[in-house]
This record gives sequence, structure tokens and C-alpha cells, in this order.
Amino acid sequence: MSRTSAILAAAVVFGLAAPAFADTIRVGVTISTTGPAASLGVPQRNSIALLPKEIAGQQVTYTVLDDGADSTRAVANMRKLIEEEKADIIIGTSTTPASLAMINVAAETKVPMISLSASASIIQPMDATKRWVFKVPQNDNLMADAIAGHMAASGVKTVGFIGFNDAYGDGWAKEFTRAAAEKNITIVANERFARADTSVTGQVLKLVAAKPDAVLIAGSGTPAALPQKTLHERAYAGKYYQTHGVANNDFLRVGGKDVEGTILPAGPILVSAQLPDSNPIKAKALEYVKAYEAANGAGSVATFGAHAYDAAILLTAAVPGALAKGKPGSAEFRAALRDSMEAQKNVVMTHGIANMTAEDHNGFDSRARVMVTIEGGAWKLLP
Amino acid sequence: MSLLEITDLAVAYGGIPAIEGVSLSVAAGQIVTVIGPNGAGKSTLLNAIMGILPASGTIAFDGAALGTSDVSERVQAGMSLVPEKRELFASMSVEDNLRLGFYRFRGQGRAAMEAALAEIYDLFPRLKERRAQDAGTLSGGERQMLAMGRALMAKPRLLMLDEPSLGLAPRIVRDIFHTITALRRTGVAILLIEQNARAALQVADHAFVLETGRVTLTGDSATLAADPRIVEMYLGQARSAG
Amino acid sequence: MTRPGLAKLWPLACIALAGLVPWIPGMPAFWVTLLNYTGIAAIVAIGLVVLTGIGGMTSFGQATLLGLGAYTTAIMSKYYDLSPWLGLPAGLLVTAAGATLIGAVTVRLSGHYLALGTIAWSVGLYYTFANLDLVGRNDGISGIPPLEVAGYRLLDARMSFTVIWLGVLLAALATMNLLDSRAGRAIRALKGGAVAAASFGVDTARTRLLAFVYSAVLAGFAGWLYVHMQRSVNPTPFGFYQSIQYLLMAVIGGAAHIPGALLGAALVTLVNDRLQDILPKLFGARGNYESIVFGMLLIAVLQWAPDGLWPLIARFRPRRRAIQADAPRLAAQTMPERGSTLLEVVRLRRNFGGLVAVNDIDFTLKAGEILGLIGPNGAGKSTTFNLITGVDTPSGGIVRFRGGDLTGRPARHVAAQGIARTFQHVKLVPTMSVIENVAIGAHLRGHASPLAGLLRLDRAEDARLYAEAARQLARVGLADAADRPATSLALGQQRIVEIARALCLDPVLLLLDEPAAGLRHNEKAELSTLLRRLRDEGVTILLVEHDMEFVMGLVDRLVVMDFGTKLADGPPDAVRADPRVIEAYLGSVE
Amino acid sequence: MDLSIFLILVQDGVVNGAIYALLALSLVLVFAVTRVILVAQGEFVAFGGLTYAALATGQTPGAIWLLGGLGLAAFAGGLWQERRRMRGGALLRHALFTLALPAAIIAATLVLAPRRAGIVVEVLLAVAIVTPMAPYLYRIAFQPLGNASVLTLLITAVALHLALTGLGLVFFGPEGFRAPPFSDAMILAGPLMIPGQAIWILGLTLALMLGLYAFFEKTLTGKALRATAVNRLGARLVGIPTAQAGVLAFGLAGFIGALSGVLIVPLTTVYYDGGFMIGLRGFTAAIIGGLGSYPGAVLAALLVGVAESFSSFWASAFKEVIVFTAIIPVLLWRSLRHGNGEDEE
Repeated sequence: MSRTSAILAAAVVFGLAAPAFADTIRVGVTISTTGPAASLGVPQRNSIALLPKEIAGQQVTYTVLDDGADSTRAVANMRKLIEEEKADIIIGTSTTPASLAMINVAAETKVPMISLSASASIIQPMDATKRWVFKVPQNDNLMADAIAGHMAASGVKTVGFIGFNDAYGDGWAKEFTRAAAEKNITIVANERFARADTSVTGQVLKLVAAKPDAVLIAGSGTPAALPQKTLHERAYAGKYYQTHGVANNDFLRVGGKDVEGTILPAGPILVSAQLPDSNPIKAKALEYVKAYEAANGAGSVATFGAHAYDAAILLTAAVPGALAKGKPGSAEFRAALRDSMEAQKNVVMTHGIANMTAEDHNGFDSRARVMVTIEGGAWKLLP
Repeated sequence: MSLLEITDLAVAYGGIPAIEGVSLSVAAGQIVTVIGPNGAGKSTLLNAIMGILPASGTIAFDGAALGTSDVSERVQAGMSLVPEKRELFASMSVEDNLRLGFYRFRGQGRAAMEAALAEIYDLFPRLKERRAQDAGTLSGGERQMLAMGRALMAKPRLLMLDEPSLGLAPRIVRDIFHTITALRRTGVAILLIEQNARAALQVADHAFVLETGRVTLTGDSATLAADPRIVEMYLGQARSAG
Repeated sequence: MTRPGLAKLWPLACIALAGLVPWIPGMPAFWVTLLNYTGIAAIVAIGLVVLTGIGGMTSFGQATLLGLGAYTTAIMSKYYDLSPWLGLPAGLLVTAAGATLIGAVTVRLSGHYLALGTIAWSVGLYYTFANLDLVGRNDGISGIPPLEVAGYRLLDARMSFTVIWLGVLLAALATMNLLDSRAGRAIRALKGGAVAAASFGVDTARTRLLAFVYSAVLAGFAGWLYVHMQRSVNPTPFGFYQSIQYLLMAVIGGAAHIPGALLGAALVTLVNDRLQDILPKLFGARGNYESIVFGMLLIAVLQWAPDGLWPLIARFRPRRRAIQADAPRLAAQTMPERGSTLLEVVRLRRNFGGLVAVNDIDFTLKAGEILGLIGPNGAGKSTTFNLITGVDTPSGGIVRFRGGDLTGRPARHVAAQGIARTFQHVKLVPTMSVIENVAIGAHLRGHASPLAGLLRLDRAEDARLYAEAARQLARVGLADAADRPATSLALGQQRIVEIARALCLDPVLLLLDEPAAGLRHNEKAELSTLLRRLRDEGVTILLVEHDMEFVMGLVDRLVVMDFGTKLADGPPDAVRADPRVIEAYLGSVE
Repeated sequence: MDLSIFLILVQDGVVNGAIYALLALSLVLVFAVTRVILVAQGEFVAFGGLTYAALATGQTPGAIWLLGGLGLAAFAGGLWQERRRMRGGALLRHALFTLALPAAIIAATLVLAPRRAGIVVEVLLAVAIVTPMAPYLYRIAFQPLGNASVLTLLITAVALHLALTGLGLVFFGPEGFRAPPFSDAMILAGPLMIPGQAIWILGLTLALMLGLYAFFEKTLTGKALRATAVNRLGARLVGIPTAQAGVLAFGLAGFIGALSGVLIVPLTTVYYDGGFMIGLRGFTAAIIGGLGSYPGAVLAALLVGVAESFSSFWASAFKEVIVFTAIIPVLLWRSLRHGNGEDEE
């Protein structure tokens, strides 16, 4: 085969036809299973496999794409899911900037989306565009308030902040600055580090020099352990706070004894077994943990994956109402789905209980977070 | 039987033939020269024989066709080329350059290498004086000696020299040709390419004339040196073309 | 005005036809979206063709330049409610200004320093975007308005398609025009022929900057399109990885070809998209194999086509260039009075470390004579040439030309004085035809700006330049070879092409470095005749040559050099008889 | 800033710089011998670190299967590339190198990993698992490219980096790992607390540099490698097979990368894709050093390390901006010293 004809042949192979359609609810998922947010995206992808294949008598299919935390790819994926896969709803994505880039598409195509990322800015302030956007993880301001509250109650007056030099760290810096001010807590140092940094000695020296009562580290996954370990090396004796971004067992493994006693807010699922039986979240959370670990091995569960599960819970709750107004695949159905999600009350999820309103597309209240500490290499619910 | 037997060799650069239909042979211990004007394809010929350039036709060394074998395999078989640009390791010492010439025998141990080194220093005492100096700092004549010395470290049975006298002062040129004559006694066969046709014909047993990529004349050196065409085209100029 | 042939226009026709693609009934909507992404990437890749493929400067920062354009229009349209159409000129202006600033430093870097330089400022700018409140830090700016035409918002992918591919068409057309102009020939000469180009008056530093800024402006243009299609902006699309993607597209497609940029952009976009569909079917949904398979495919393609795919589809063949023989002639120099002192070289010296390559050389050259410079290799002849022509800087001594001081002046300044040269190691641009190479010689006799070339306002002047190039080619007897790739000629003929190029400068003084090397007897005779005729027309000639027969019959005077020093100076017969010359140079091999 | 902070920052910068220096050295070496800018160098660091971390916690590292796969691919690739020439002895050597060697390493790992054979064995094992990957990759990706342009080789290296990052995610997962330090000792020197691991890093870096120096200066193989770098044609003419020189250079790069990874994984968390940024620092140092000078590269690497540690103290959000902007004047200076703008010849 000549090279030219080989090129032509390749072109033909790649020009595959679009898929055929049946009468089912199509869920399009774009998450960051590679790249800097892979530690969020991978458990989310693994959770998609646990989602219901049938809702209210309708078949449900899931198409999962990876966006590598790149907003261009996230938007392209979303368009692909809508235009090619005819998705009725989009779940994703794992990071805030990419989610923010996607919301225009949701409004423009009138397809509802459920974001899996942290920042409240995705759904607030509510406007004509964000009408189409829902969000299942706790808003970062809810978590920031919890930390500030705990600090105030423990007599912390000054805090050193160190966060990722990305949207996550930035969002936290903003929210925590606000929450701390409300509690009269002073931020005496504000530092940044990169996820892949091999050393944070410079930042830590600055923190230690500012002599704060406590340090808040705003990073996600295992990288958040590095500043804490370095602080320990420098014999920092104050309190350590982390964010819910670290809530997986890998963080405990990497952090080891250096992260003992750390305090953080988290979704109740992190300590689901320790929740009182009266808490309706407990059953949901345990159901997820069991299903996830059955599929992926004991101890593999991460709270980030549960957000994808929660998105499906919201969807499951909303579908029956929507089906009354339109068939899956139609614009009516998608609009009705949006309306129905907005009308959902008291939806029990693994991370909390949601009460949606036209103004609040997250719907979580303080039941969606617990304060947790690390004791004996395990998460422990604080009273 | 000849040591090197080339049949119908052709090399082209981007579709344009540089040499075509060249056949020649070198017998063991013989000195053969290829003369011809600049751009006739003489260097191309040597590069093809050494495996640096892809060529069509057959090249047989010691009775075995070389095929597509790599330069290093040809060195291993006993061929060495001293290219026109010398290609020394400029930032390494003279002695390291020579030692690397022994790479083919690297398994033979230190004593063998030192012995080979001593032989080369005997042949070129000048190199011994300069042994610790970087090759890049040598004068033109010394570089040519080092290039030849490095090639001889591999104890080749066929030594190919590409314009060894190019751009050298006459005194050095004389030394180089003396060395070539001396090497004949060691039994190595030499394929010599020269613009200095007069000197080349004097040391060689046999000669080929290469013009625009083809062999136009061939014969033993003495006969060719007397050929009026050669005298007119090459020897007349040789005196001044140094 | 010359009409570009059909052969050249067909890629444009293809792009124009492609404009209808989204309106094909049944065309999947997402394909249009994919083509939109392809178009945006293609514009950036076209810029890289000019910068990297043709100009030889590897840039790892193209995506960041895109960001400059993108953020400018985003800020204007979101925060100041200005029309996105105002964002276009503003974005281009900001990108051009930014690139000029960055480029002024960066293009002075050479080779790998340049590549790292682009990484450095690209990383720097990325984190600046990410930490700047003005541009929304890491979260960026969203809710940016789409483009509007007559009050109609271009939200539909097919609408965007029309705008984007119109942009691709414009970018391709402008780039083709630019490369075919006086400034474009200078850019094309940067890789492989920069010294030669400088010797004909091309300001190489400015030309490099031009290529850099031009590619940046295209990136900024792509950024503007991107923002109003994406309608949000944050730092992630402007990082190092994205820059690599663009470079990758250009290289895969064939970095030196505009259609290659389109091909590369389309292929990378399409393959990445298809892999998302195909791989889960092959390996299940649990893994992430896209980047693995993509990387492996890339390696395979590069082994198969190391110069990219486009050269496999269309072999490089310079197009036939129609010459307007009746174009008005270019203005010519007045030759100096015969016999007046033209060039004076006084105690010229050049040290390389401890080595003295040229040791206090003196000689003078009178208008209208032919002077030969001879000596063994390494005697310093070519170095002397380089010192006179500004390719190299003397360590000491003076070079005076027509009474003015030329010592240490840059090559292009020397060229402007009417000094033209050829090179010992032929320096023709392999990717240009013979006549295009020759036309570089006339660079200083044209004045069209890059912008004029871009807009094709330079045609009248360019026709005159080409007419001159054709005349000089005919003069040296190579008229038939005009449209052949320069390096397809035999080496001897390439030297003659260099003479034609030198003649295009309309030189007062011609410096020839071994012009007869590789020529046959009859060709040498023709060359002798040509050089004598030039002398009779008033051109002064300085030549380095090994071929004594050729030299002796031609020159009026000889200078002999050895080990950097002048050995003798005088008429050929006297020099030939000089015992020192016989001892050191002519020698007598027993 | 007081003196003690100054000293701590210098110490931190020097320790990081030492790792950058190792990587810079191997980048210079690989470039000189093969003209490849090994963008994927960082992957060997990440793989080395992650493999050691797995071994140090008694797990069998997934990297052995990657090693086996790459060996197999290199075997097939080599066979295909030299299908007309490979015979008898050469074929056997090829099979030994690409099939038997990884098989032996895999077997040793399977036996030793669960037994916790001690730090020394685990370090050696981790290095042994990762090192051969580099020459295999050279055989697969670069050797067939022969005389391609530097740009093509560079893009190939980028492609390799993409593929390896993907493989890293598959074999190691998205989360980071850390290993216990070689020793828990902490040396107190005035305001400085120097962890034992830092001493190990500096010591081994120094030892490796001395070893490399001895290798290049004293052994014929080392000289052959240098010769290939100085003059490829000259090296071929004395019978040095340049492909083998490439394999050797990549082998050293793999070794240095893997060792660097093993050295840093007790000090910091290593991620499947974390090597790239470390490699980029090494690359930066190599280029500032002139991409040809070993001492220059080492000096530049230490400079980069120290610059980084100080800028993370002064303005951590703008650390990269500061470090990379500071590079540009250095580049300009180097570039002007090396003559301008002429990239040909």
C-alpha cells in the first residue's frame, strides 16, 4: 500500500458513522480521569459503573469522556455528548475552571448539567445561564465556614494559609478569607504551592515565621500532605487544618504519623460507619461504600467518587417528574428534567441532604458536612 | 584474489547520480589510487565503500559481500577510512583519539593497546610529543598524522585515504607520502584518493581515473603517468594544484 | 501583476469549498464543532509553519500567545461591554505588542536557548494569568458574549464554522502572500541560509522578529476566535501542554508547509476525538489509554514520515514562475572610476583563541581589476573574505571601501555598499527554487514592506526583482534551471547560481570564494569569459581559488597567503617566480 | 530574612538542585550522543520513585509488567528494524537483552518484593526495574529515526512523554506515594536540621558524578560515548556503533532518572506525572549550562534549585514566574557569548 493510499484509508477508518439511538435516557459524563485532577476523576469514573442502569422504567446509558482538567476539552466533550450522543443530561466535570467553561454550553443547548466541582461560583449568583447548572459537592463556602467556626471555638486567633497554586487553592483562599473575617480570625500568612512541587520549605519557613495559632492547608489528595510534613519537620506546634479535598485513604497512607490530629470538614460519607443510625445519610453512604469497595477493593473508596453517585441520586429523583412532560431525547424532557431537579426536596445523598430551590442549585445545609480528625491512621468523627 | 572487489557501484543524492557503474579492485598489499577532478565523485566512492552512504551494486571485502552492513561492522572486518575532513575528536587528547582507534580490539586488554600505541608513536614521533594535547589544537599536518594513526590503530587490512595531502604545506605532503610508502611494507592495502595526481601515481601500483562519476581510464600507475591524456589533464596541473 | 497559477490556488479553493461542509444535510453537528476546533488550531499551526518550520525557531509558547489575544477580547467584551468585533483589532494589537516585546529578547537567542526561552516566558505568563485578579485568576472569565452579525448572535456551531474557516482562509492566504514576498524570502532564508541572506542586506534579527510577531498575531487571532466560540476563558488552554499540542500538529502535518498545518491540526483533533470513542470499546471503560495510544501513534507516524505527512502527499516542487521580461529595470549603481582605490585592507587580523587565522594582512584593490587570493587550506583566505564582508569581526586592522570605514560593520551594511560575495561552502536555501534564491540577491534593491507583501501590494516591484533575477541567471547561463530546486543542481552549478545571486545586488565589488571548484574545463573557460566581461563593465573582482591555471590566466594581480600572513603580492608571473611562494605554496614534489 | 532562614533556604535549594543536576547531566549526555532532548526523562524519576515506594511497603510494583511489555516491544521492534541483518549471535544478544533481562528482573522482584529484603536490595531492585526501560524505548522510538532533524526527535520525545505519562497512570494510579527515608538520622548544624535523606542525596549525587567522571575519563567505553558526542562520523569510523552508543546513553539516563526518583521519594510525594516538572528543571539547567558542558549543567542546576527555594519564600504564588523570568537574561547572556542567531552548521 502506498503511503498516500494508507493515509486515505486511515481517513476512512476514522470517519466512522454516528451511533444509532434507542429510546433511553442518555447521561453524558465528562470528568478529569487524567491530568492534574486525576485523583478526583478516577474514583468518579469508577463510580459511574455503579450507577443505575434503569430509572423509572427507562433504560439509562452513560458515556464517559476524559477532559484532563482542560477546559477546552471539557467543553468539546460536552458538545460531543450533546450533539453526538444526544445526552439528556451532563455530569461533570471534576474541576471548577472547566465547569465554569461548560455552563455556557448548558444554557445555550438547554441541556442540564450537574457539576462535580467545589466552587460555589459555578451556581452562584443564580442567573439565566446558571439556571441549567446543578452541583452536588458541598459549596466551598459551607466548608470554609465550618473550618472558621471550629477555629473560633478552639480559640484560634491567627491562621497561616497555604493552598494549591490553582483554582482549588484560589477558591479556598477567597472563601476562607471571608469566613475568617466573619469570625475575627486574622490570616497572617498566605502562601501557594504547586501540586508537583518537591519542596515547600520556603513557604513553610514563611508560615512558621508568622507564628500562627493554626495552619490551613488547601490542597486535594496526597499532595496536601507535603506542607504538613514539612511543617512537622520545622517543628510547627500549632493546629493543623486540611480541607475536604484530602478525604481519601491515600492521604492517610502518605501522611502517616505526621497528619495525626489534623482537623478537616468533610462529607458525612467519610465517616459513614461512625454516623448515628438515626442519620438518614448513613444508609446511603454505606450503600455506596459497599458497592464501590466490592468493585474496586477494600479501602479504595474516596469521597470524590461519591459525588458522581450523588449526581445519579439527584437524577433518579428528578426523572419520574420529567417523564410526565416529555420523552427522553426531547427538548421538553430536558427542560422538564431541569425543572424537576430544581423542585427536589429532602433528597438524601451520600454527602448530605439536598433541598433545591430556584436560587440554590446545591441545596446542601450543615448536615452535608461533619468535622473530622485523624486518629490512629483513620478518620474519626468529631462531635 | 582481490581484497576489495567493487562491481557496478552507484550512489545518488536525491535522485541525482554522483557515481555510476564504478567497478574497481584492490589486491592485498597493493596501493591503488583514484584520481580525478574535484566533484568527480571520489569521496562519494570511499564513503560508499565504507558504508557511510547507501549504494547499489556490490562491494566484496575479502571475498564476502558487505551488503547493508554498518560502518562499525566494516571496521570490524578490517577496513579503515581516513576521511577528507579527518573527523577527529577535537576536544579529546591525541592519545585518547588513538586509543579510540583501538576500539575494535577493546576486549584484548591493556597491554595489547599499549603495544599498538607504541607502534603508532614509532611511525609518527610527532604525535608522541603531542599526546596530551587536544586534537583540535594540532596543525593541519599533525591532524592528518593523527587521523592516519587513529585508523592504523585498528590494524586494518585496507586503509582508505581521502585526499591526505589536501591543503598541506609541501614539506608535510612529502612526509605523508613517505609514510604511505612505508606502510606498504607492513602489508596493508591502500586505496588512495588524490588531486595531487603526480604524487599519487608515484606511490601507487595501480590507478583509476574518475570523471563525473565514471571510471574513464585505468591501468598501472607507470603506464598512466606516461599517458599523454593524463599528462595533459592532470600532471600538467598537479605541479601547481598542491 | 503576475497571476498566481491554479496549482497554487487549489488549497485555497479546497478551504473555500469546505465552507459549505456544515450545510451538507445530515452532517453531524459535532463534526462541525470538531472542524471548528480544527480551524482554530490550524491558524496557530500556520503561524508555527512560518516560525518553526520555515524560520527554524522552535516555540513552546504559542498557546500563551493565544492567551494574550483571548484575554484582551474577553476583558473588553465582558467587562466593558464592547463589541467582540472591537476585540479583534485590540487582541491583535496586544498580541503583536506583547510578542514584539518578548520577541525582542527571545529571537536574539539561538537554537535551544530560544526553545527554552519560549518555555520560560510561557510558564511565566501562564502563572501571571493564574494569579491576576484582572483576568479572573484560575477561574478565568465566563459568560463572554458570542460574535454578532447585524444583531444576530453566532451561537450555532455552523455559524462559528463560517467565521472560523473564513479566518483560516485569510490566514493561509496572507501567509502564502507573505512567504512569496521580499520579506518572505528573507524568512525562508533564515534556516540554512541566514549568513548568505545577511550578506545580501537582510536584517536577520529583524526578520526573525517578523516571523515571531507574525506567528504570534496568528495565534492572537485564533485566541479571539476561540474566546467567542468557547465564551469563557481561563489559563488552562494557554499552558505549556497546549503549546506542545500546536507544535505537534505542525510537525506531524509537515512543519514547512501551510497545508501541512491544516492536515496536522485536523489529524490531531480528529484522532484524539476518535480515540475517545474507539478505545473504551477495545479496552473497556476503566482505563485511560488515549494518551498512551496517541503517543504511540505519533511515534509510529514520525518514524514513517520524519518530515511530517504533507511531503508524502505532495512532493516539494517549486512552481514555475512567470517572468515579466518587460518589467522596468531596477536602478543601477554608478561604477567608480577605473583605477581608483576601491578597497583597502590594512593590518587586518583575526584571532581564534590562541590561533592567529589572519595575521596583519595588507592589500589594496583598484577599481576594475581582478585580484586573486591564493594559499593552502587554513591560510586564512576565507576568513579574510568573512572579515571584509562583515560575516566575521576582525580582532584588529582596518577595512576601507571607497574611502569609508567598513571595519566590523555587519554584513548587511557591507552589502548595502555594493559588495556582493559567494561562499566556499555553497549557501543556497534548499527549499527554494534557483530563481528565488537568486532574487534574494536583489533584496536591497526592493523596498516593499512585509505588510505590502501580505496584502499583495508589492507585485509590481516583485516582478521587477524577478525580472532582474532572471536576467542574471541568463547571464551566467543557467536560465533553464530557474524553476528547479536549488540543491538539485551539481555543486559546480550551485556555485554559478551564487554568482548570479551576487550579481543581483548590482555589485561594485564581487568577492568569489573558489568559484571554479567542481567545474569542468569548458565551464571554467566560460566562467573566465564572464568574469572578464564583468571586469570590462566596471565590476571589481576579488577571488579565492585553488586552480592555478584558472587563476593565472584570469587575474591582474595575485596575493599569496600562508599561515595567515601575506607571502607575496604582484602580477601572476612575478608571484610564480617568487622563491618564497615556490617554497611554501607551489612547492616541488619530487 | 535572618541568617538561619537564609541557610535553610540554601540547603533546601542545594538538595533539590542536586537532583536537577543529575537530570541535567543525563540530558546533556543523551543529547550529545543522540541529539534527542529527552523530554521523558522525568518519567524515569517518577517511575523509579514509585517503584521504590511500592517495594519499601512490601508491595509488588506494577512497573515490572511495564518493564516486561517494553522489553517485548523492543524485541519485536529490533527484530523488525534489522530483519535483513540480524542473525545468530546478534539475535541471541538481542533476545538476552530484551527478553531474558526483564524476565530475570521480574522473577527477582516477584520473589524478593513480598519478603522485605532490606533497603539496599529494594533500592537496587527499583533501579534495576526502571533503568532498562530507557534503552528499550530508545530502540523502539529513536533508533529507527536515524538522521531525522532535532525537531522531529524532540517531538518524538514529547510523544514518548505523553505515552509514558499515560502508562504511569495505568501502572501507578493517580495518587502520590512516599517511601520511608534511608535513615531517620537528623544532623543539627547551627540553625540547620539536615535530614539523613538529604545527606544521602548529596552523597550519592556526588558519588554518581565522580563515577560518571571516571567512566568518561578512564574507560574506553566511556571515551567511546564521549567520542560519539564529539564527532558522530568519527566515532563510526573507528568502529563505534552509534546505535549502541545511543542505547548506552539512554541506559545511563534511565539509571540516573530511576536513582533520582529513589532518592527523592522519601523526601517528597511522587506522582505518576510528577517527573515532568522535575525534568523540566533539569532541562533548564542543562540548557543554561550550554547543553554540552557537564560542570556548567551542575552549576546551573544548583542555581535553579536555590532560585526556586528563595522565590518560594518571597512570593510563592509567583515562584515559577520569578524563576523562569530570571532565566531569560541568563539565556541572553549565554546566547550572545555563543555567537548569534546562526543555527545552521
